[in-house]
Amino acid sequence: MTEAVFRADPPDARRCVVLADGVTVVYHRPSGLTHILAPPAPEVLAAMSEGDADTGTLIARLERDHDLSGTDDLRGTLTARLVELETAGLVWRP
Amino acid sequence: MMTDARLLTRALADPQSALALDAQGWTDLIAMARAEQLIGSLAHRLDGLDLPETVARLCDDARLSARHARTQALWEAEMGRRVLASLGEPVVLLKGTAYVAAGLSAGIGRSIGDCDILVRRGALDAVEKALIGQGGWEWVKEDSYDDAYYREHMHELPPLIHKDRDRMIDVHHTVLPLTARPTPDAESMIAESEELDVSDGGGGLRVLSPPDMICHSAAHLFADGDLAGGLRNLWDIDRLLRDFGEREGFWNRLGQRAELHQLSTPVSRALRLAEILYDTPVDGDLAGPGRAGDLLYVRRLLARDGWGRETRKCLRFAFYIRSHWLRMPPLMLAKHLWTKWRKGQANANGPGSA
Amino acid sequence: MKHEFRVTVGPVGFRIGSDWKQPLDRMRRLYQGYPVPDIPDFTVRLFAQRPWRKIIRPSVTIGGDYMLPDAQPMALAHGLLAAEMGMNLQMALGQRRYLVLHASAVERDGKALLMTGESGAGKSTLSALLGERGWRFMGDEFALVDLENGAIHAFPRMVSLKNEAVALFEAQPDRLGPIMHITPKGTIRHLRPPEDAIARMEESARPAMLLFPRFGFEPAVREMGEAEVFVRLTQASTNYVALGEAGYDALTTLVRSVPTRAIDYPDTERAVEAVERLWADLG
Amino acid sequence: MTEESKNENGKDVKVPNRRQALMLGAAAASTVVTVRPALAQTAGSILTCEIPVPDPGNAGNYIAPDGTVVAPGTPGAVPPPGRNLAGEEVKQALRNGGSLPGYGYEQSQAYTNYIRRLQAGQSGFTCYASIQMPRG
Repeated sequence: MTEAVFRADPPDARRCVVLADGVTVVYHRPSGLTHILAPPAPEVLAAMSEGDADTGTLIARLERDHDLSGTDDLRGTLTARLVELETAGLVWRP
Repeated sequence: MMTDARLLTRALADPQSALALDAQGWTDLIAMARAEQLIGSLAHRLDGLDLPETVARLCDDARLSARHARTQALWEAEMGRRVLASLGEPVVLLKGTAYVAAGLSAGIGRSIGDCDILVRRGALDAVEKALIGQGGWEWVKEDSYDDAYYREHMHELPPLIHKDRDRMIDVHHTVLPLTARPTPDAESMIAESEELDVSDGGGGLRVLSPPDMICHSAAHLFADGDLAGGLRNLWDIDRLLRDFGEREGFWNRLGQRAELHQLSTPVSRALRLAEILYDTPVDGDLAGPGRAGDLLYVRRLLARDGWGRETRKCLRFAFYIRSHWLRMPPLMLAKHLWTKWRKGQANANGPGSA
Repeated sequence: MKHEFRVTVGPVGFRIGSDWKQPLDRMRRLYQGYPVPDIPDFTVRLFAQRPWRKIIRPSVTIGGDYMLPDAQPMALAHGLLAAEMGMNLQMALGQRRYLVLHASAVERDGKALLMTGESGAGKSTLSALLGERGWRFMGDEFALVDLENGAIHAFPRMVSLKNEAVALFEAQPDRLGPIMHITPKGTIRHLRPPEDAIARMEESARPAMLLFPRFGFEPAVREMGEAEVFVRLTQASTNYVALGEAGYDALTTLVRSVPTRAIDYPDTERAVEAVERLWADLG
Repeated sequence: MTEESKNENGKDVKVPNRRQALMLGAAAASTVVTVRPALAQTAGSILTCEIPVPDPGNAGNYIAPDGTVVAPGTPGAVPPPGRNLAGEEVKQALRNGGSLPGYGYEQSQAYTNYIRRLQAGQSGFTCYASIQMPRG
């Protein structure tokens, strides 16, 4: 369950605008829905677009580009983000 | 002579004919097309013709709306698929969603409401649990779980609405109410259904076979209320028949399936009406000879004026009574009409003006 | 239908049919001089649900190209309001050419000031007042954002003055419709926009400032984060979701390019002052 | 622009010079909000809706305490309200469990139970659905 693999649409399935207060407004073409994403959801989504990933792979990708040392429960937090993105339809289990 | 929706059916069947309209004619045509939920289909038929400026603009807008409807419908189906995939049950898309998902002409410009899916009766509980448990759907009404009426008499679960997207899904296990007299073989429809092309992760959804699609559409044309939305349903049938009619053995198969589903009469009538109103090429043997009643159906289907209003109230009411006759066993119907008559509430205006 | 009236407001043509003459006569008087469309964008129908309701306690049902089921009929005395609501309904449900914002708008030097907020916030009254004081009135209910270039199109229908605001314009009876008491929206009186607003209704304007006014509070001006503005505008728009990507483009552009403030004010005079001051600073 | 090419400061993140701190926050914190159509609110501000009890097809019949439609005079059932109920008053009654203006407790219970049982396609269903819709 915790090691479920997730998939995201390719980057061109989305339009993203970053607003002045750091929030990203995403237009998701397959659904026609607009989502408002607060960090780290946009970064997670971007990392997921590189290819299917479980939480471990996702952590590796994020650590490559970001300093994650400020978070204790990396796995639990990122799994929660993935489930949230899954509910919104931005990632799914293939 | 009052205008009727012949204006609309003619424009759909032969878009060139609309070019002769004056400003008032266009105004009437647009109001009718909107009222019959055919504006998107009409806009696509008129695309590329030399239209008055306002009409061209309204058609652009209607095509944009239809594109949005298509995106939303496909997305609801996809979200349903993601939740139901693990059940390993066939999930068959119905009506508008099926037409756009299968890339059929009937889907072009079509307005699409709820997402309708057909599953095996034995799978209902699991489907219901998955949609509510993981999918984020919820009953439109709190007490639906105990809603014996739906479960015992209807052909679908009580409606579910998605809590974030505000979109409804109707889960059917047969295609007509259980109290209706024709009893189409839903299990066989599922067995003969066809899997949609598997694109990236899109596998697992199905649509009815071409003959069953016609059967289902015809069943709905005549079983739904007082033929409300009939011109749109019949336009679906026209488009489907044009897509399938040339296929090897299609008409034969349609005849067989209609018989199996106890839908031979509605299917034949649908073919005749489509031919009359939309010039649909149909198989003469299957359509059968015209019947006197056909003209009443035509008059009822065309009962719409240039303001988009329903006309021919008495005829509409007759069809309303008839629709109850079809839906209820005779004893139930007699009871129902008796109560109405006793209360003296029946009036030519009241019901059916949904 | 028995009676018909047509009118073009801004870029949108309407045809209104009615079972009764009275509401349309009132419209004819207030909308005198507005253009008349030969092919309207939308049809509105005012009709009696039952034939006898044309005469006995007549009640007006609002219908048209786009309708809401279960709509509550209105008294014939409120027929003018019913017609206006019917037009609003078509815009809210059917408009796909523009991003429709529930906002009032006024213009000066080719630049538009938009005012939005919950109903009762005073955006309508404020726009009407500014329209008398050197601004061009563009509309009190809907601002139409062009999906191609982001310009604001005017939609100067009758101003719907509510409750206390009715008294502000009593000196100009020629421009006023009948007083309608106890409507679903309280006491309502319609006001014909200023003549220049009607004459120039085809002129669009660049959006230059967006305000969220709030009536009945101590004067205050508050900056707003872009995310808050974005979310509030999606909820102030009747067709944002339906427009898909085009709506997304128009709204994100608007939010990122137009300075926005929330302003509180205790009375309309102070509001006008605050608007002028902000306009001088930001507009 | 896509999120691959820009981060929140508009700078390139694909090949970062130094890794930027990314605070993941708490697991329970919500980071995704979906924009909903504002139609119901708009519709509410434009029109008010109402619910006939019972539906016109059953006019004249009584309402049993559980909300079912029964023959006139059925013991325990109440007569219909005689007017359509406004969406707003129904909403209040459903929310607070109180009575509908102008009707006693038993009548109000029967009517609200009837309304709870409305099915899609029946008169008043859309109105009921719109006042039920949770809005956030």
